[in-house]
Amino acid sequence: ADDVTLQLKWVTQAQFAGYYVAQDKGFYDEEDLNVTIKPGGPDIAPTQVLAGGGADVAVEWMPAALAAREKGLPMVNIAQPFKSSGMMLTCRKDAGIETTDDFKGKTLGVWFFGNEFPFLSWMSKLELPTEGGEDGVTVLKQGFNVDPLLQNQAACVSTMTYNEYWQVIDAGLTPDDLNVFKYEEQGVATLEDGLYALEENLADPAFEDKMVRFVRASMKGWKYAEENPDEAAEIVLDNDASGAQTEEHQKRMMGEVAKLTAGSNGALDEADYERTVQSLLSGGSDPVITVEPSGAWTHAITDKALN
Amino acid sequence: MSTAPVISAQNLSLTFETNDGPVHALKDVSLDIEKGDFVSFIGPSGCGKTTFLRCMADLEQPTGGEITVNGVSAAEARRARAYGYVFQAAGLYPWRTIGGNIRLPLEIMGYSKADQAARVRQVLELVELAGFERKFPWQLSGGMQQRASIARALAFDADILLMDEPFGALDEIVRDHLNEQLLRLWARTQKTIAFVTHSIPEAVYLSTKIVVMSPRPGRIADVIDSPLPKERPLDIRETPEFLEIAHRVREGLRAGHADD
Amino acid sequence: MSTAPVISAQNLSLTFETNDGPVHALKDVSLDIEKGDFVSFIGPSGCGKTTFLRCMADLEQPTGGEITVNGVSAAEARRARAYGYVFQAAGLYPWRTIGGNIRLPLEIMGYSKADQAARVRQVLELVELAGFERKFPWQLSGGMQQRASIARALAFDADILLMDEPFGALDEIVRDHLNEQLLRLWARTQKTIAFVTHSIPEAVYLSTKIVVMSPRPGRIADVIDSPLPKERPLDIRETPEFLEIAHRVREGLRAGHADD
Amino acid sequence: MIWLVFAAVAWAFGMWVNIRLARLRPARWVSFAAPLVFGATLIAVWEGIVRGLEISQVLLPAPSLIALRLVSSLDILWVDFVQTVLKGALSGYVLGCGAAFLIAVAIDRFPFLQRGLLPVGNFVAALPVIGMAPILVMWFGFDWQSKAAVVVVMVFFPMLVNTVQGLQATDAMQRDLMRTYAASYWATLFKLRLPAAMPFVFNGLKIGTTLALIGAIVAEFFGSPVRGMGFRISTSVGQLALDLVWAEIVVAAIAGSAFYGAMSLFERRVTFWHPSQRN
Amino acid sequence: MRSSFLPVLTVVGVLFALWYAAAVWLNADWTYDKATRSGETVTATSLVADTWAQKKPKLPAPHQVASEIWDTTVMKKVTSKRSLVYHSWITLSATLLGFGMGTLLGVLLAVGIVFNRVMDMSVMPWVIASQTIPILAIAPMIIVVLNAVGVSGLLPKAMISMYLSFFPVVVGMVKGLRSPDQMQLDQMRTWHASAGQTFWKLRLPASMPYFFTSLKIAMAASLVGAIIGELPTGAVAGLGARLLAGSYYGQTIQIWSALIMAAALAALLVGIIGLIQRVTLKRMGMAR
Ligand SMILES: Nc1ncnc2c1ncn2[C@@H]1O[C@H](COP(=O)(O)OP(=O)(O)OP(=O)(O)O)[C@@H](O)[C@H]1O
Ligand SMILES: Nc1ncnc2c1ncn2[C@@H]1O[C@H](COP(=O)(O)OP(=O)(O)OP(=O)(O)O)[C@@H](O)[C@H]1O
Ligand SMILES: Cc1ncc(C[n+]2csc(CCO)c2C)c(N)n1
Ligand SMILES: [Mg+2]
Ligand SMILES: [Mg+2]
Repeated sequence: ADDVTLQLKWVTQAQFAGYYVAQDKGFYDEEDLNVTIKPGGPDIAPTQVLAGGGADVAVEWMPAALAAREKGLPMVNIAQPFKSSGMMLTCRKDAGIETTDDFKGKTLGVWFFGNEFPFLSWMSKLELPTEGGEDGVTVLKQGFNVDPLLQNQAACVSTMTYNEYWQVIDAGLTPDDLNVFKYEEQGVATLEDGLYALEENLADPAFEDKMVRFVRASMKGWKYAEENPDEAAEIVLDNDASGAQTEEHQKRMMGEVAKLTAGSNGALDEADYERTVQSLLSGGSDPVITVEPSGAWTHAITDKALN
Repeated sequence: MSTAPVISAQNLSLTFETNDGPVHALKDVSLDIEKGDFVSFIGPSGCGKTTFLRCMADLEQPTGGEITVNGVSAAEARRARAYGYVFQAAGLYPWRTIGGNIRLPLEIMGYSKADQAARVRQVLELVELAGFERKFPWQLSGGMQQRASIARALAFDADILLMDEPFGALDEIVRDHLNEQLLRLWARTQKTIAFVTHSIPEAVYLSTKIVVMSPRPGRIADVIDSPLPKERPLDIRETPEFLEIAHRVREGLRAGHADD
Repeated sequence: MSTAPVISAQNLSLTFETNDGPVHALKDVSLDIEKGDFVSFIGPSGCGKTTFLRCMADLEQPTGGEITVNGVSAAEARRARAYGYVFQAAGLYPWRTIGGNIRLPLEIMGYSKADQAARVRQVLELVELAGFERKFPWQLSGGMQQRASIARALAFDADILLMDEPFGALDEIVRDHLNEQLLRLWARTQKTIAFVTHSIPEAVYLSTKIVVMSPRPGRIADVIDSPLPKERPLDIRETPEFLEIAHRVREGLRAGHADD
Repeated sequence: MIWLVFAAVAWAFGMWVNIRLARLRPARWVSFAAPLVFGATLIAVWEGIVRGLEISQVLLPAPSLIALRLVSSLDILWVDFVQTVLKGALSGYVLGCGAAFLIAVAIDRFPFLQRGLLPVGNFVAALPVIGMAPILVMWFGFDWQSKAAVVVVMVFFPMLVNTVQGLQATDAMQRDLMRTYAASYWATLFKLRLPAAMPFVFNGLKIGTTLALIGAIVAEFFGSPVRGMGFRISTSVGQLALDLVWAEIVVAAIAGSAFYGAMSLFERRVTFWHPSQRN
Repeated sequence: MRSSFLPVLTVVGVLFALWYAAAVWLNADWTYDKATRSGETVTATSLVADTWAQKKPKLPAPHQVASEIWDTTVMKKVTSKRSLVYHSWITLSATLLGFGMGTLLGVLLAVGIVFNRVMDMSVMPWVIASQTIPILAIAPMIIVVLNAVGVSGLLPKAMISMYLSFFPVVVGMVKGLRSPDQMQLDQMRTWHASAGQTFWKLRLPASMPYFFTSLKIAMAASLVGAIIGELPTGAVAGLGARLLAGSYYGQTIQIWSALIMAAALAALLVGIIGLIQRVTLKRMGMAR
């Protein structure tokens, strides 16, 4: 069997159910692959792991991938299981936020570590400076959780539809107490969890073939997970070595994730790609990427995998 | 005398517990020291002289018997700062200059700044260390360190002086000089002095009472009351009375050694 | 004598730099010590005796002049383990028992285990500390510690012995005993001994040569060759020759002090 | 290949220079030059190896690139320095060392505390600070206060252990002397125990300097305003701007070394009498 | 030993009282926050009851932590991924390995620094500089690089532990090895003891009080290192992973139980060193 190492963007959770299902259900075995799944974490940059040769393929968000590409790391999107974005800004009503106009002068929690790009381009679209002050917004580097919102340290925090939002709810705030702004609805959605490999590796036909089989099996996993969300969540729980995840949360997450993967067969939608690139290029004075990338994606793998 | 003894030990015993069995340092020692006495302790090495002095100073707890100082317990006397103590080793604090070391008890006892300076100057002269005030202990010779530690004990006013071989590391001339000075101080201030020495002439020259100790377990072999007058020029040491007492002390010591 | 001197100092000087100015510890000291000599150094406290001994032992670097030991530099002699040194303070290692402390140089010099044990036993007896082998230093009296440190220097075979006031903290009887033992050892082994003391009788009793030093800057005031025979019973100390030499030493010392 | 040879030659040359330096008479300039030469050697070797083995710049940038970045980003680095070092690390260091010192003295004072508080104190102080960091950020907010709190927790234990040990470092005769003066507790403390404890206390203070810096930086990983060295480092790793990451690390190293050096100088002045300082 | 029972109990008692009080104080905000949104009024008893029983409190009450620890230690099989014992063991093994390596490295460096002037002058400043590098920043890189060359599992974590623990050992041991006084060194000179002999028979024994103090700090640092090392390994297992996961999901009770567990581990390890210290120093005659 051929060895493939997959680097996830975050810890083991239903966000990556497709891969765990493919592993567990033997889809990778069927393709004669021996896949190692490495969970990520707060300080793991999948791009860096890829560069260091620690993984063959990584799950990454497109803004980070394109930024890395501009830094000279030739990452290529070989598949895009997530069709839509799950990012949103969750705000407290009692902090006085009803519309995006109310952001002015407020404190907003944002994820950094390569995840800040969509937020920055959104703010530049709203023409809100992020240096604080009366006319702008004060940005907090949000930690791992939604505490700043619960502790009233920020008016809004970044959440994912499938994860942090539910932590806010679990903590005791009700949807009525909150206003959410989905990036998807604000027209600033960027592509999230895609599969990336290094250009030079893809030049090798044997590697390409491996990726084809990998993507095929992974997509099979995703579709299985969409249809059997509870079973998928169980599989994820079985694979969580930290023993910290709860069944309730993972099942709910699987349900939400399924909504995001629903529209994708694995192949990258060129229109989505364009929208992401434009949004990143327009990042005001300090755009995430400065030139239109080329060769940042390929259909070669998905074309072969899906036929 | 009509007054109560300044130091009074009754059947004092002290046993150290060590890793290989108990060591009897003192056994049934009884002794009275009157006010104004100058008592020398002499005895073979390891016989318990230091231990006895430490009991008087409340630095060691006797395991038997009783000791009173100034009519109260040794502990109370210590808290009343009844005595000055010169240790067998100099024991100067390395982070203080010689002057600073001598000033130490004065600071603790709350003497005024001016008084401190005057006293430090005075005792430094007494022990012939003027000019070394600002040196650190490790910059002094062994004998000079010893003198500094004597100066430290003399700097403040205590009625009792406990001195553990203070002049051991000094040459004869300095020693003679300090002997004279000590006698003069004693005559002037009416202090009560307990003095450990290994020198028989020194013991005889200085004391009104000589306590000869014998070793293991430390006991008192002989107590000799000196018939010498209070006024003692250095050449008293050639008189027959002097030599006779010295002889008696030597005999006492020898007997103690034979015991061994 | 025809042989070269064992220790030879030529115009030796040593100045310490301290926080408040230089201290001249030795100045232009010249001295030859022949093989088999027993040389005593006597002089007021702080005159540079210890410093001189330390120069011989290569523990201090002279700032002027020259010193040779066994015909080679002091450093080379030290490396050849030419001497045993008894320090002015006992300086026993607190983590080793008395036996362990005495064994220390033997271990370092690679004596066999059996030899070590035999020598430790032997020197402990010599200094009358048999039975204290397994005690720790702080469980011993001051004099006993001093004796242990003498034993440590005698435990191994060195042709030269450098002793800095070894008997300062001992009573007369033990001191007499050790004086005798030391003389016997010296006669038996033909060691060369440099010996610092403050006791004039001790210096006269022991030495073939007495060096009287005067203080600041340390210089040699007098060198007295003793006419006493090698065989010296203790009562030689009452003979007129003895008293005469003692007198000369005393005069030399007094002169030095007057200088001060 | 050329670069690898360069690295080897640089290494050999640096070592040679330092051995020569060490043989010189000790002088102030030598004690400055030696570490500089050593450092320069390390940097040359690093440059040689990175270029020689063609290590990707997103893994380990060459020193020359880091230097360039350092110079061009001075403004950012300064802002971060103020936030992290001056506000976070320094205030936490003072508070943490001060508290540990006082508690150590209290522990030493009351046998009851010594028996009761020391075990418990050891336990509490052994809480891994990393775990404390998110909690402290939650309690003290995002700004430098929470970073200072993390630093307090971090420097506390080394300081406590060292001070307690130091306060017990007097010898029996020194203590007896104080007894003969019937010195009060405070007199004994100030005139004997504290001076004697100083060598140990400075051990704690010195170890604390580097811990304070690490603590302040690490705490920023768990939430921070958009400035600070820890913020910049974690953000830049995510952006693969490794040159900026290393520029921050260089600043941290310089700041930490200066901090440590200042403490050492201070130590030299206070504990000049200790054998380890007299050589 | 028995005499410390009452004092410890008292201190622990006071601590718990403070803890409960702090829990009320810190968690009250949220209680009021909830109440205002639902329009309830808060009484004193309901405040206390609520602040001691929140699901995600700012500061969990001791009994909440205790029951979580009980559930995750005694009530779970030790091989279970949900057992704290299992995670403690993973962290412990990395800690001990790193502590061993760190102590060794620290002692070796200290010996080099004390005996070799070249090392003293050139290495020490860089040892210090090395400690100012924020380890959490380069830990992921270390792990990535080591992973790339095929080293994974225990060793990368242990190396981070080593990196943090060797420093206290160097600082303490340099001081300790230099603590013999001039006379003791002079004695060694008179016997022309070799550098090795001076080391084994004088410097090393004299440094023992410093050594043990350093070891205690190094052990605590080593545990921190192991936990840091567990964060970027993908939060797979170990107390660090528990902390992280708890933190990520805002599970303060879980964080605290992992913290308490880690502290217990550290206290245990430090305690063992203290015990060894006491026995050793006593046997060396240095404890009076
Ligand atoms: N390390 C030092 N630094 C500065 N001065 C010193 C040092 N060691 C000794 N001295 C000075 O050198 C002089 C001679 O000292 P030395 O120890 O040789 O005297 P000594 O003759 O042995 O005296 P004693 O009989 O009191 O032991 C003294 O004045 C002393 O202050
Ligand atoms: N802390 C201790 N632990 C155990 N034994 C001790 C301790 N202190 C003293 N001793 C023992 O007690 C006995 C008496 O000691 P002490 O110091 O009183 O003698 P000394 O008469 O002062 O002798 P020296 O003239 O040699 O100073 C000695 O045998 C000694 O070994
Ligand atoms: C330091 C840090 N960086 C980024 C994220 C955000 N993040 C990265 S992947 C992902 C998907 C998770 O559900 C999220 C939210 C975070 N939380 N903490
Ligand atoms: Mg004594
Ligand atoms: Mg001397």
